[in-house]
Amino acid sequence: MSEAMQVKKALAPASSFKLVRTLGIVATLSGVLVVSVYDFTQPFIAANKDAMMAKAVFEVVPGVVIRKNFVLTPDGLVPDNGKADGAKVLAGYDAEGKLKGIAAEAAAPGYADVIRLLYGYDPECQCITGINVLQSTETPGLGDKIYKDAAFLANFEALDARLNAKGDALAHPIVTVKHGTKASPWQIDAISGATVSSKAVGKALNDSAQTLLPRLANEWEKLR
Amino acid sequence: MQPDSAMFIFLNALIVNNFVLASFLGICPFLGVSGRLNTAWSMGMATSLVMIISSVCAYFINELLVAMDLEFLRLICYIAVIASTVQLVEMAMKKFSPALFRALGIFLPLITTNCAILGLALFQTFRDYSFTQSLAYSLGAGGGFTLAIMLMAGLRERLALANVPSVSQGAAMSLMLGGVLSLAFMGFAGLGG
Amino acid sequence: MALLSFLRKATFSHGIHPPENKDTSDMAIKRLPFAPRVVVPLSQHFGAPAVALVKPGQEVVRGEPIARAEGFLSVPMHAPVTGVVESVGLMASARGPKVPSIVIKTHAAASQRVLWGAPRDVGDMDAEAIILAIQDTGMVGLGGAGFPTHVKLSVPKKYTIDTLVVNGCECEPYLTTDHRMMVEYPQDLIAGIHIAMKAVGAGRALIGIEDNKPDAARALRGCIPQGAPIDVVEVETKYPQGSEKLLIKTLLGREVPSGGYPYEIGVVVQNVATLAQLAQLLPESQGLIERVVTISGPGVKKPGNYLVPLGTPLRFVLEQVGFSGDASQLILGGPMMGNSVASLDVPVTKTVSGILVMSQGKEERGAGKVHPCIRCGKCLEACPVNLNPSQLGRLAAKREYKMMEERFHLNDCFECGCCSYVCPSNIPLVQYFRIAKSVNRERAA
Amino acid sequence: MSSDLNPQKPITMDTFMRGVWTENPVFVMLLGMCPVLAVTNSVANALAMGLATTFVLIGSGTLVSLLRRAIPKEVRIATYIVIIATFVTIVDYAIQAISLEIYKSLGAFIQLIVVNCMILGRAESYASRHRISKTVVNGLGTGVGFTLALLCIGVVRELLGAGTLLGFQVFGEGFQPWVVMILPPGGFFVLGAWLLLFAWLKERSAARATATEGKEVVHAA
Amino acid sequence: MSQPPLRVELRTSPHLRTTLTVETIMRNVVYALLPLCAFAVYQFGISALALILVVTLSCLGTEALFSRASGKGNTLSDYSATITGLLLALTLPPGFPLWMGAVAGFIAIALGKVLFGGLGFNVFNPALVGRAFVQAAFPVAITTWTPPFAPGRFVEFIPSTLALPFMQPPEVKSWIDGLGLDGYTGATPLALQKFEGVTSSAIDLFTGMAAGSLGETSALLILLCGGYLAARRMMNWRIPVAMLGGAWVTAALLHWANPGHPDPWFVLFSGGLLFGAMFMATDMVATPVTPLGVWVYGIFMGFLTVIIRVFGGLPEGVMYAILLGNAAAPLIEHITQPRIYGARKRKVES
Ligand SMILES: Cc1cc2nc3c(=O)[nH]c(=O)nc-3n(C[C@H](O)[C@H](O)[C@H](O)COP(=O)(O)O)c2cc1C
Ligand SMILES: Cc1cc2nc3c(=O)[nH]c(=O)nc-3n(C[C@H](O)[C@H](O)[C@H](O)COP(=O)(O)O)c2cc1C
Ligand SMILES: Cc1cc2nc3c(=O)[nH]c(=O)nc-3n(C[C@H](O)[C@H](O)[C@H](O)COP(=O)(O)O)c2cc1C
Ligand SMILES: Cc1cc2nc3c(=O)[nH]c(=O)nc-3n(C[C@H](O)[C@H](O)[C@H](O)CO)c2cc1C
Ligand code: SF4
Ligand code: SF4
Ligand code: SF4
Ligand code: SF4
Ligand code: FES
Repeated sequence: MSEAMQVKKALAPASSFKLVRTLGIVATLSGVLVVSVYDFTQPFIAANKDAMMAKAVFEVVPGVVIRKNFVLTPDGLVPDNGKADGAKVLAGYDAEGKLKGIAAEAAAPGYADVIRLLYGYDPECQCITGINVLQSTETPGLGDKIYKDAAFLANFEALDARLNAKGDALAHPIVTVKHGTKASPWQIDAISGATVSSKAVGKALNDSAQTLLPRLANEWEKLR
Repeated sequence: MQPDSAMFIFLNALIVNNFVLASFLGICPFLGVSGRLNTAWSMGMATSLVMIISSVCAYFINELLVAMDLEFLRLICYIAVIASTVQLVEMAMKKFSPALFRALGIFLPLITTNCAILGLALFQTFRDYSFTQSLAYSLGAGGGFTLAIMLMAGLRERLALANVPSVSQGAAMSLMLGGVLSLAFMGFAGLGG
Repeated sequence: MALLSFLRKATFSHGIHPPENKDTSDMAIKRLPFAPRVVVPLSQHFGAPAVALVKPGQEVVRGEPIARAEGFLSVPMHAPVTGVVESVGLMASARGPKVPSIVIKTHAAASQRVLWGAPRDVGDMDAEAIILAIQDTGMVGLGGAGFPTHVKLSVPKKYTIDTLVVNGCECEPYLTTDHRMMVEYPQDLIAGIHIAMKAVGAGRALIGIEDNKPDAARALRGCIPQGAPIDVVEVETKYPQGSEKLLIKTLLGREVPSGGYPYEIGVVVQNVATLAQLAQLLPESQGLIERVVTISGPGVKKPGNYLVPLGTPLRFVLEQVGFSGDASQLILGGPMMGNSVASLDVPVTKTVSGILVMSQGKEERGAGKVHPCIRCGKCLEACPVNLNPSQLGRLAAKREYKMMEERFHLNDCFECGCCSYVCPSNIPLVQYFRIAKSVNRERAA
Repeated sequence: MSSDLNPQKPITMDTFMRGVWTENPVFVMLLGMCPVLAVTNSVANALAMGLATTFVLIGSGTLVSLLRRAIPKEVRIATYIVIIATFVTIVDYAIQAISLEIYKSLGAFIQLIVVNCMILGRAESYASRHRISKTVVNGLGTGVGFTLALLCIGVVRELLGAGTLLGFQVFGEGFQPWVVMILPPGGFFVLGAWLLLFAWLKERSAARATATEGKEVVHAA
Repeated sequence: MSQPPLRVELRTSPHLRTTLTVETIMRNVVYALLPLCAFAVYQFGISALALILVVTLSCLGTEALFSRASGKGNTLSDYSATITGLLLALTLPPGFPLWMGAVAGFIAIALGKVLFGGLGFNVFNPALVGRAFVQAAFPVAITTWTPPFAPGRFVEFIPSTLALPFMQPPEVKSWIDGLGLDGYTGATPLALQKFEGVTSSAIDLFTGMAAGSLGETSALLILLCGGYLAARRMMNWRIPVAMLGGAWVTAALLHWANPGHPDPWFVLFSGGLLFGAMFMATDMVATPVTPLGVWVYGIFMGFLTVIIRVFGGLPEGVMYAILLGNAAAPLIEHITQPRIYGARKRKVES
């Protein structure tokens, strides 16, 4: 509350006692209102957020029941306590607590604006298991096929993301290829007419996987 | 370009998703103060200035509020701090650079509480921009606003001498111009991707 | 560009090339008979009107002063014919409203030799005396606005003149009076140049002639005495080459400062006809009583260059040369700068260089529909002073006269009409500008 | 000045209709243009935005009206802004609690209600001078006017741009959507088109009026 | 005084004017466009013919409607609406549904021209306003290309052409496959280059043997028709020269810095650059009038075209470059006012 008071003082330089008192009353009133609404809504909001996340993660890592949040700091993977800095990694487990896979965010500029997506990765098969577009303003009818077109989404059911022998990069970079020319499991078949958006998805995945997966290589035990 | 690079953020706010024409912030001054080129220029400059100031302010207030777990006061603090900072800048300007004050001064109070400024602060918070990113964003937004309002003012000065039908004079015309400008800026889609 | 300029004729930038129609250029100057009655307006040139010296009923002889100058910026008038003053009062004029004029009834039988004046030796006179003497001749510029010649030759003390520019361009279509003057009276012109050089203290003279008049250039070159500091320069045939500002640019590369006069950059400009006339009148102490006029146009039966006594009414002139009835327009002067008149009672004055009778042709500005400006930019490419007539025109249409003056240099427009000529939208640009200027002048007053 | 500004006057239909029609904040006053253009790409967004704004209008109006005698002149605007910001924050949390989907599609524009000049304008020129009941009715009118305007724009944009209304297919399968309508230019065009329509109607009725007047004069003569 | 015996008119000077009038200019632009239309019909068949007719009639109809409503009388006779229609049609893909063409024509005239006061007052190129609108409204249809010289083109419509009003056009992919044209991929040379790195043969680009919008395919024909207009001084040659020069230099610099970027000659002859520079950037109504401004304007548009093509999400940027050029025209004009004759060095104190 204290900042709010100071701020209001700054707004009214001619601060006689009455001015300060009125402002104080109003500020207190607002504060009380805001805080009570905040307290009241917080559980609902948290539940909403959780449900949304659960749905998103379930889509990219099928079979997830329990989720845990981690952060990949320079010193390694640590549980997310809200303070650590680094890339967020969501680990998903089935009901028995067995690791089903992880989910992470990726982004790249698409046709209209940045496309943000969540993708799942399964350490067992060393492949990407699904994507969920979190944010996109791609053109309806063209670019929006990256989350509406079933054929395109099928690319990500088991997209090869193996590490190379040295373990410092993907064995095969993930690339988007022209529609109808997909030949290898690490390639993404572009949507005809929305090559730009398709390529953005490929780029986002490749950028994220190339940096994240090598660093996770030694961390899987912590997740299990 | 990486989507979180400062350059990308700058270009995005400047042209690709122009702050005014695609993000719809600062529409009121864009429509209202775009009648003459020189006022539009002053408005653009003043807005850019206030944007940079408020972007910096908002960044630090947010850090402070997050640290103190007072995020629910964010909106109230943003608007209050931005308003008072601009007031201070105005006073300082009056004292140290009367010429600049004469050029921009009358616009400052008008700007303080418009949505371009608060929108900038809120968007940079929503997108978790770092300090550099915020700065790049505010520069892009200020530039984008100035660009849009200058183009608009140029067109409107030309149209002031045209035989515009009475029905389409005024706000309707400005909106249509804004629409065509917005169409034209769609050409920048995907730039830097 | 710099390389090419060796190959090109000396010229200024922009301007236009209207069809020349100079069919009368080979026709020698002929004298027109005297009209039964002549009308001499007291104000027929730039400056204060003259004051009448005669009363109705008074006999005058050809060449006699009939009105005196009123102050320095004014010139006297001389009787163009021998006859009797019929009246002194308001008469129709080319400018529209009626103006005070002296009407003289010609003595049909009287000899029309000039009986006034006495010879004198111009070579003995100093600059000041020359200028006073010129005022007495009643000379005004025969090339353009009719500015009193003696005023133009009295350069303020603080400026020194290095060059006298002699304007023999005659860039207006149809007109050939200057051309004929140069071909027929080259000696007089050279003499006139010497007088003017002396009056202004110029060390040299440049005669600018458009390259469509090689015979005139040849004639003049043949007359220039060995070693005299006088040069003939052939310049590109292009309208408005003859405008003094542009001729100076062409010949000397100098620009008359905006709102200023040529003397500020050491130049005085005189028209060839003015100087030739001067050389004829000054040694005899005579006054200006007649001038050469090109009478031409599709509506004229006997086009030609005629020596016409001042004050001769148009009706008489046209009767003499014959004209067809379907004339649509009568122009005094050239088609680009001249005025159109509606009354045949208007007299020929000192500034009338041509009388054109036009019939409806497709070249004429006329019924053509006026469109809004399509911003083709042709007017900007035509304007010799680099104005933006397109913008000026738009402003004029919205009556933004002040803005025209303050931001778009309206007052630098010298009304050459190039912009109106080229405009595909048929917008009367220069006409707008005249209105704008006069409104501004009124508001300022 | 019109009678309604007299604080003593009772509540009339005009108190309400003024904001809805004659002083419609969008079509007549052209206030708060940013949300009007930004969130009208679907009817649902337009409706949510309209309701949120109405709530803030009424809430802040009530509080301002309540405190109108206590607030000193000098800190008037600052107080109003704090009050408005409070209600905006409340709405913001409420929407998050109701539906994150809507919250995401409205983005920062909910919070930007703070700077909507319409709300500050109402607080300053109406709420601070009238009793609560009148303020509420007037605020409701203005809010309804704003919401209706948003809906006018939103319906056209969603109908043409996606062939749907509130997400339900209207035109059937083969309909070709006009994507431009839900893109940013569409916002400008649709609002511009409404203004053109109103201007044209006004001009036509004015022309009719003078035409009939002219006739009457003829008859009289 | 007696009355003058003649009926003469009183006018102020100048009493002469050129024979080059707005009507003459516009009529000749139509003449210059007809060969392009004819070639488009030869290349794409009756679908092209139908599209050209529908778009042009839509423009003329809209113009007539509004000029009647605003009491301006007949404004069709200045041919400018015809030009708008023809140019708009020539920038559309051959299989563009006719009803969308009609929408484009209406928007071009209504939003692009009438709104601002008609001929001479539009601030954007009307044809491009129409095209930009339909491009944003129907992005799929406007990026669906069909091959030139399809066997039955003079007897059969492209299926998408005849889509019912307000209905989605049918897929043309199966139709194209059915034509049995070897190696046709449904992409324009520009898209092939941008998305697949395949550069088309220069000779095909030059003579028009490639896919693309109706009017843009034959560089040769465009140069001839544009050259005719330039030679008759009905078009300002500086604009295409500046625009093409600006594009070439920008592309050459980029190509030099990174040979992965397209070759400048390819840039020049592919897509709508040549067509746009010749016929659309030169729409004088929306260009700066100042002589220096014209150069700045052209170079600016050429630069933008290449930047959009190379770095943007779209294979083609000419239309947007010209619209942005139009938008910037007043500003360009503002900073390029000519220096007047005799301008004094320092401000005179007055
Ligand atoms: C108005 C408009 C919107 C477009 N939107 C998208 C889009 O959202 N995503 C995309 O990948 N391509 C979009 N495109 C098409 C691209 O610019 C490009 O032509 C296409 O990606 C090429 O793909 P293709 O080679 O598979 O045909 C759009 C085109 C237009 C004209
Ligand atoms: C108000 C006015 C004052 C002038 N004063 C002088 C002057 O003092 N000296 C001079 O040489 N010319 C003077 N001029 C003459 C002009 O420089 C110019 O020669 C004259 O207007 C004829 O121009 P034109 O025949 O090109 O139209 C003056 C002209 C005007 C209109
Ligand atoms: C557009 C324009 C064209 C002119 N053309 C000629 C010309 O061809 N010949 C000429 O002697 N004077 C021409 N003048 C007038 C000159 O500017 C200048 O006034 C004249 O040469 C001065 O000589 P004067 O005082 O002896 O007449 C023109 C003036 C204007 C404004
Ligand atoms: C060289 C030239 C190019 C033109 N280009 C266009 C054009 O691209 N689009 C258009 O609508 N009109 C064009 N016009 C016609 C005319 O200028 C246009 O209808 C006006 O813009 C309408 O005010 C052109 C005219 C000329 C002379
Ligand atoms: S009067 Fe006319 S024709 Fe004669 S010189 Fe001057 S401008 Fe040329
Ligand atoms: S009349 Fe004036 S504006 Fe027109 S061309 Fe001549 S000087 Fe320029
Ligand atoms: S010549 Fe006429 S149409 Fe062309 S720009 Fe000038 S005023 Fe406009
Ligand atoms: S006199 Fe001049 S300004 Fe007046 S209407 Fe005619 S052309 Fe226009
Ligand atoms: S609502 Fe007014 S500037 Fe955005």
